[in-house]
Amino acid sequence: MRFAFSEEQEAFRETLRRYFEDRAPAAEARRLMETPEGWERAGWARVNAEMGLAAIAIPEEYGGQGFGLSEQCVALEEMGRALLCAPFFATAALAAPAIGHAGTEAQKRALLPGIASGETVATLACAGARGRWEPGDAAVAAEKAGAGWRLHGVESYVPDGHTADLVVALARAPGTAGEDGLSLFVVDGGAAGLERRPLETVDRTRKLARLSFDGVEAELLGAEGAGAAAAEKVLVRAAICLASEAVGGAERLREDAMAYAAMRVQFGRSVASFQATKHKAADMLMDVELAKSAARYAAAAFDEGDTDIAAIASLAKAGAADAYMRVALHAIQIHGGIGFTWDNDTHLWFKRAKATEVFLGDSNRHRELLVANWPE
Amino acid sequence: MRFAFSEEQEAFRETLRRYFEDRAPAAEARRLMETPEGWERAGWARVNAEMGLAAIAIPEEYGGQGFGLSEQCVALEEMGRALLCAPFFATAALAAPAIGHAGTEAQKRALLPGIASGETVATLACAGARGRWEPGDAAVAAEKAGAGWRLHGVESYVPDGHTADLVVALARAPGTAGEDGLSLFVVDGGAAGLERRPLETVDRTRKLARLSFDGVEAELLGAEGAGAAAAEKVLVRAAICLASEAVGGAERLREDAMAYAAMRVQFGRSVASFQATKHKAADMLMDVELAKSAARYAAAAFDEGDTDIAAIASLAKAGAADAYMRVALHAIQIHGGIGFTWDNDTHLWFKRAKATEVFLGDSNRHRELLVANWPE
Amino acid sequence: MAAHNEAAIRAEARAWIAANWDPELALAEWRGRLADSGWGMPHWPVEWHGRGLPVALVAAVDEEFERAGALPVPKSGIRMLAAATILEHGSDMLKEKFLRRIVTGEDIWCQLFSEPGSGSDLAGATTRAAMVGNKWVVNGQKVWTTSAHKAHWGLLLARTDFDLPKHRGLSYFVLDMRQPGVEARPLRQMNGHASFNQVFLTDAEVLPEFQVAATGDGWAVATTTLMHERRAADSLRAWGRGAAAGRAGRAYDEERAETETVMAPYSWYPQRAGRVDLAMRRARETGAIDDPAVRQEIARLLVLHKSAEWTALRARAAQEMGKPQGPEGSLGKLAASAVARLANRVHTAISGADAMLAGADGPMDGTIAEILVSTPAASIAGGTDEIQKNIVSERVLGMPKEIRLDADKPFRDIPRNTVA
Amino acid sequence: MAAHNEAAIRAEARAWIAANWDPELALAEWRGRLADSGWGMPHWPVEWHGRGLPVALVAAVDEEFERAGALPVPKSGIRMLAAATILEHGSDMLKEKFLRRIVTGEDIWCQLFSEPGSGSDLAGATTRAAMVGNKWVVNGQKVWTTSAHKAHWGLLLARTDFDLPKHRGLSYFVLDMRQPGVEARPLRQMNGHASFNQVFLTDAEVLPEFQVAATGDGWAVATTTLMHERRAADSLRAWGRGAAAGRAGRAYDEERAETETVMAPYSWYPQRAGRVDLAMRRARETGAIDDPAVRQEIARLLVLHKSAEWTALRARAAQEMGKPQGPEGSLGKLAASAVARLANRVHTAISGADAMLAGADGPMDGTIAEILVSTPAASIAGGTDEIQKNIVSERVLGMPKEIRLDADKPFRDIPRNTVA
Repeated sequence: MRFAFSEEQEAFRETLRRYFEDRAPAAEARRLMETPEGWERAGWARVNAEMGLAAIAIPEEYGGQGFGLSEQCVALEEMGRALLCAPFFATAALAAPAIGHAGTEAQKRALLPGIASGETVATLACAGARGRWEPGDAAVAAEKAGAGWRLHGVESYVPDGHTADLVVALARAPGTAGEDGLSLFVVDGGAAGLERRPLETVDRTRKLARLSFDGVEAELLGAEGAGAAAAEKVLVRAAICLASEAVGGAERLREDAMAYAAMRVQFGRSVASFQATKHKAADMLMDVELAKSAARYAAAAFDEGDTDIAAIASLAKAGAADAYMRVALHAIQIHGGIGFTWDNDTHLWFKRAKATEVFLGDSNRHRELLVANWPE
Repeated sequence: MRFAFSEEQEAFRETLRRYFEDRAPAAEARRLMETPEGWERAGWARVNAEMGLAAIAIPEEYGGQGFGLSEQCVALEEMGRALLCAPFFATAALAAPAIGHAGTEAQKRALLPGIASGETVATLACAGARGRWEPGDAAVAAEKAGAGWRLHGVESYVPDGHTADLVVALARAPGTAGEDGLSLFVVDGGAAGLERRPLETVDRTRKLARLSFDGVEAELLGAEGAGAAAAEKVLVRAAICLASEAVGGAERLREDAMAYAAMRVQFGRSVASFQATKHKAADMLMDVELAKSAARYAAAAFDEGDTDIAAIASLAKAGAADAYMRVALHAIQIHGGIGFTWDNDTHLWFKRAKATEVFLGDSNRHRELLVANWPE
Repeated sequence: MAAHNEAAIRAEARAWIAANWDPELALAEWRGRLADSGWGMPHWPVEWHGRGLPVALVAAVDEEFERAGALPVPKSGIRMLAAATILEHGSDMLKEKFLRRIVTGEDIWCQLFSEPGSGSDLAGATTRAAMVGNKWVVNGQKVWTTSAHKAHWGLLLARTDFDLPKHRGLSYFVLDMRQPGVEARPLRQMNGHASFNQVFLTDAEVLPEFQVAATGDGWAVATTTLMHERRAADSLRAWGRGAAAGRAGRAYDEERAETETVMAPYSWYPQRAGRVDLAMRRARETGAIDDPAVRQEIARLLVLHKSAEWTALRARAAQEMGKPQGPEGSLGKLAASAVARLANRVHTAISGADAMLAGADGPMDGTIAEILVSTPAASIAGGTDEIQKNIVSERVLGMPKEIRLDADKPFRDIPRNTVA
Repeated sequence: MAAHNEAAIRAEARAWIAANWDPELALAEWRGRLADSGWGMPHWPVEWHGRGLPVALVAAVDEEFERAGALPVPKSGIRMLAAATILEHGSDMLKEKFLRRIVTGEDIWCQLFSEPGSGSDLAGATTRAAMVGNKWVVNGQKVWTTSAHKAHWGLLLARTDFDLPKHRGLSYFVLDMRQPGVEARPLRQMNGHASFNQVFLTDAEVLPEFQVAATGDGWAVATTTLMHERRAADSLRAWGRGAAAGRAGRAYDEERAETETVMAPYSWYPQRAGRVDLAMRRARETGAIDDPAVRQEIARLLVLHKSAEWTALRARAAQEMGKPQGPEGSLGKLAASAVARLANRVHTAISGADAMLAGADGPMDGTIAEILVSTPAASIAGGTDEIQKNIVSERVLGMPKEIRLDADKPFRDIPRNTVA
């Protein structure tokens, strides 16, 4: 039964919602999005101390809480709802799973506890040359250098890439092609030869960076040549995370638009009394609830080791990204001119929805993956 | 100026509309669609005697009226509006242009006058093996037999194929492939070895047939090997014809739906007073008017010899076919349960819209052609 | 009985089934036993062919029947709407006359609510019932009536007072369909099927004791019928694959035959829903799967379809966990209509020119053509998308109701449709 | 003059231009000549800086100016709305004071209609104008005002009576923007631009002679302004590529400078419309053209865009042939909004991950990003899609008007928005 949320999960959701309502209002997102980092060490430390966010899905033996993706996605729905400005996605949805899946026992023991505690902020660089998050596109070359490795090349669209303490990067061994010869590496955020340029983004609440590797010292993460498979698995999982975050954001937009329509009058009538508004509201509800079902189903399926998880994850991501954008457009429309102003909060979520359309691969690509991986 | 309809054109449109309202009401379509032929010699003869429909776009030297595609499309809009059950499309939009474009002077003199007068009902068989109307797909083989030719193979989806006096068929010379080795041929509808099986169709108001050629005697139409280019040109022109017919049908559906909504009351209010109905009405109007502009622009562009006509025709066809279906769905929806009944006329046009979606190639294909042929 | 112990109930049921069930029984005989013992409708009152069990325990009893392969009473169809309505509002005489026969399934029932002049607006019924001498005399026209031509009894909503506001002038009757004043004509749909009837009532007669509840209370009674309708519609789909499936024995054979008759008018319902199950298969068979544009459309359909399916699962899970019904529960119909609309497009794209062909010439012997001309009903039947969106926005989201101009006026002063 | 002979008018114009035009003139000086001769606004009355020509002949005069390279009076912008309104409803004193200055373009004007509390519902204005002593004293808040911070004069719609129904309690004023009671604050939009202002009116003063038409006639006057607004908006796009383009000479230089200032707030309008012109080019440059799914989306955009463009052509053709305006004329705004929405999707699909990047890091130096965050305004600005669809269905299709609850009641009894 993939929708049997336990009392604990529901309680966790409630706690987080109240917590973010209190600690991460839109005003806080507006403050942080104007900083070059986009988040603050102090706040990130506090949210982890108080809520243990980064630790949720990390096994207990590595200092985590040992929960599954379902629990992490409860948190992601709430973060998407609050538009929390924090390096959570990069650290807990991308880097930690990569280390957990690909790393050696020793590497997990060395790296995961710091991530779980929130001390180590990490990210994953694997968008590839075309920005399609296809491992075969890996844009960084790895060359053996004595006992270690050195990386050369450029990776872009790296979330929190300019502020991460630790960068997991996918790189290719010389003379290999396609999915062969790819490995994951761990690089220190401050390593020599690593240039990290923050990028100007449409969605200012999640910063992206361009990382140039110029002979940067790197540690092989896990087995050599196992990078493609590992990255695939991590990206499938991350697609479900992004879908969950989108569902939370879309629901917030839907609720705010409803609240606005209810208090706004036009031609002497509540805006909510116009059938056009009512039918938009029904469409938005359908978009949010269907996307929510898919995202939650996908998370549970992942936790149960469903063999069709690749298809299910792409379904959830494409569905949630498209729903998020449709809801965001309706939300602006229902607000009217006000909804197009900077001071109204709607655009903050609209821009996150815009980024969600293409981050980790756009809907066209995920629909292709869905059909390609469809069991029947 | 591609929208400067002359007084004559407008008068012609008005005359035809009144004529069809009087002679071709829906009841007449219902009667004819239940016959195996789908049309009647007598009626076809009368409409040509009184309106000269088949002759419109045939040059005067071949017994026609010598008008252009724009004038023929005025007639097609009105026929689509009336859902006229007649072999017009097969004869005047497919076969006649094929003969006019590919035939030798002698062949035009021999064949076109009979078509112009309405005595000869003709059609074109070139849907190809995959039913995509791509000349390269030609499914009939042509072999030299003494002075003449013999055809072997099967062509399907041939409009009025089982009732036509004359069949123009695209066929391939042995050992050729792609667009090479294709020629157009003229076959007598009653020729020996030609098996013509009427097909059961979703749209009963335009019959289709499957033609099996078993060594059928055929006359080469024009030059050998020029079939692909000729068929291309004829199909581009036919796409504009179909778009025009669709525009007329869509407008009829729109107007009938509006009339129904205006006289129907629900919850003590006119159905037309609900904002959902009003906004549907605006959407339908936009669909119809935009498709109308594209179809009329395309017809004028064809008459002016616009070099981008292939792209423009595909644009008009895809636009009109999609608009027709959207309008048909809205029309049924506005009628409610009544609109789903057999006795209500809406489904007659809905089914024509359904056939229009795929006849001469579906919208996905025409969108591909549009981009492929786009000038910029 | 005071407390109901599930284990005890199961044991009781098992024992009774062991003592009474025999697949070689005539179906009528077996259902007779179910009616007399109360095991057929265990949640009905003891005095009316039930055992007074709480609804929560019915599932347990059903499981015992299933385990034993014993045929349950079909819990669906109009007859069950009749039972629910009569149980709640009917006189003892009506209960006496009908409830047992409903359990045994001797009679066919139909519902006479919708009228040509009032589509989604059931309370706008204009069929008139007037007391003439000592009988109600009914005149008017009903529509969208399933099995009216075969029915023995009809659940009739008629107007007994045109001077009261629309919801207050209605009354509810059980109409004898086998009388001269009742004429049922088949109503053909655009897909060629005739699943419904029009019913013409001309001086049709109803004895006073066949009225359900008091004059003017018709709308309240009709609401009860409608409440049960959705549930019935759901279980209807289940009916086909019932306990009888693939089993040998007289009772099984007789129920299979009955099921076939009952299900016949609904043979096109799967096509109306769009047959998403066929999409990938057809795409592979036709080679359309190689067309990237078609793949995109198929994927869109799968996203919508599975998300809707999972939303239904989520609603059921919440229900089973005893949580308050969330919004996800009210979207099924709208989602189904969106799926059907998209499925039509997908099957058209997959079939290409073949989408023009029907019957034996059409893909899958006409099944695809039936999809193409049936899905438009998905956004109309059982409440149009527009009505559904109003309901969702008003009841789920608490938005203002549509402005109505017909609530308080005398019905005769409200503009209404004239039907040819 | 009685009959107007086009050839004669052209000759007259040519002669006057030859005698007066000199590209080295100061712009103000040249426009002064246009105002005094009446050749600047030839369709205006002779007594008010015009020549009383029929509107039909204005095009001919414009052509003569074009041929000679002589700068015409910019026929757009709020100042022309002011002129049209004052000409139709203003007193001679107002005409005397303003019309010449409008032709010469000495003043900047702004429009004070919209309010935070009444978006599409202009007649719902709550800004209050009360006669205190011998002056009107205005208090309230206006919004969506272009150039308010630079304007000398504002066209003000304010409520002078809260006891009359909403459309009857309004009056119209020309407000001096350079006074202590008027504060203009920039209103930043989600795309970062601040094309508009909010205007706070705190005991702002208007002398009685600056009222346009009688107290209570404000809505009628505002309607005149609004009628001319659409036309102005259209020609505004033309303003940029004016006669001055690429020519040397003092007058040209001065107009170019003026144009730049006037057009500055509108630099993002092309992006708001979706920049369809970039789609194919970008698709080829990025290689997205090789993706069949993207090709489908581009094709859908081209179908919609060209069909809309040709619909506008068709409307103009009908107009030029003197035919009655058909429905095609009223769909431009709705079509443009559909194009913009689709274009946003297409540019996103073409740009892929780059769609996340803005400014110098974004495709085309941020132009694509500006499209992505600007198109939502296309379905709102100048009347939302919902309002447009109401207008089309009511005025073009003759469907019933929305039920209004605010038509006849005293304005103070109508529910309205409270603005923080």
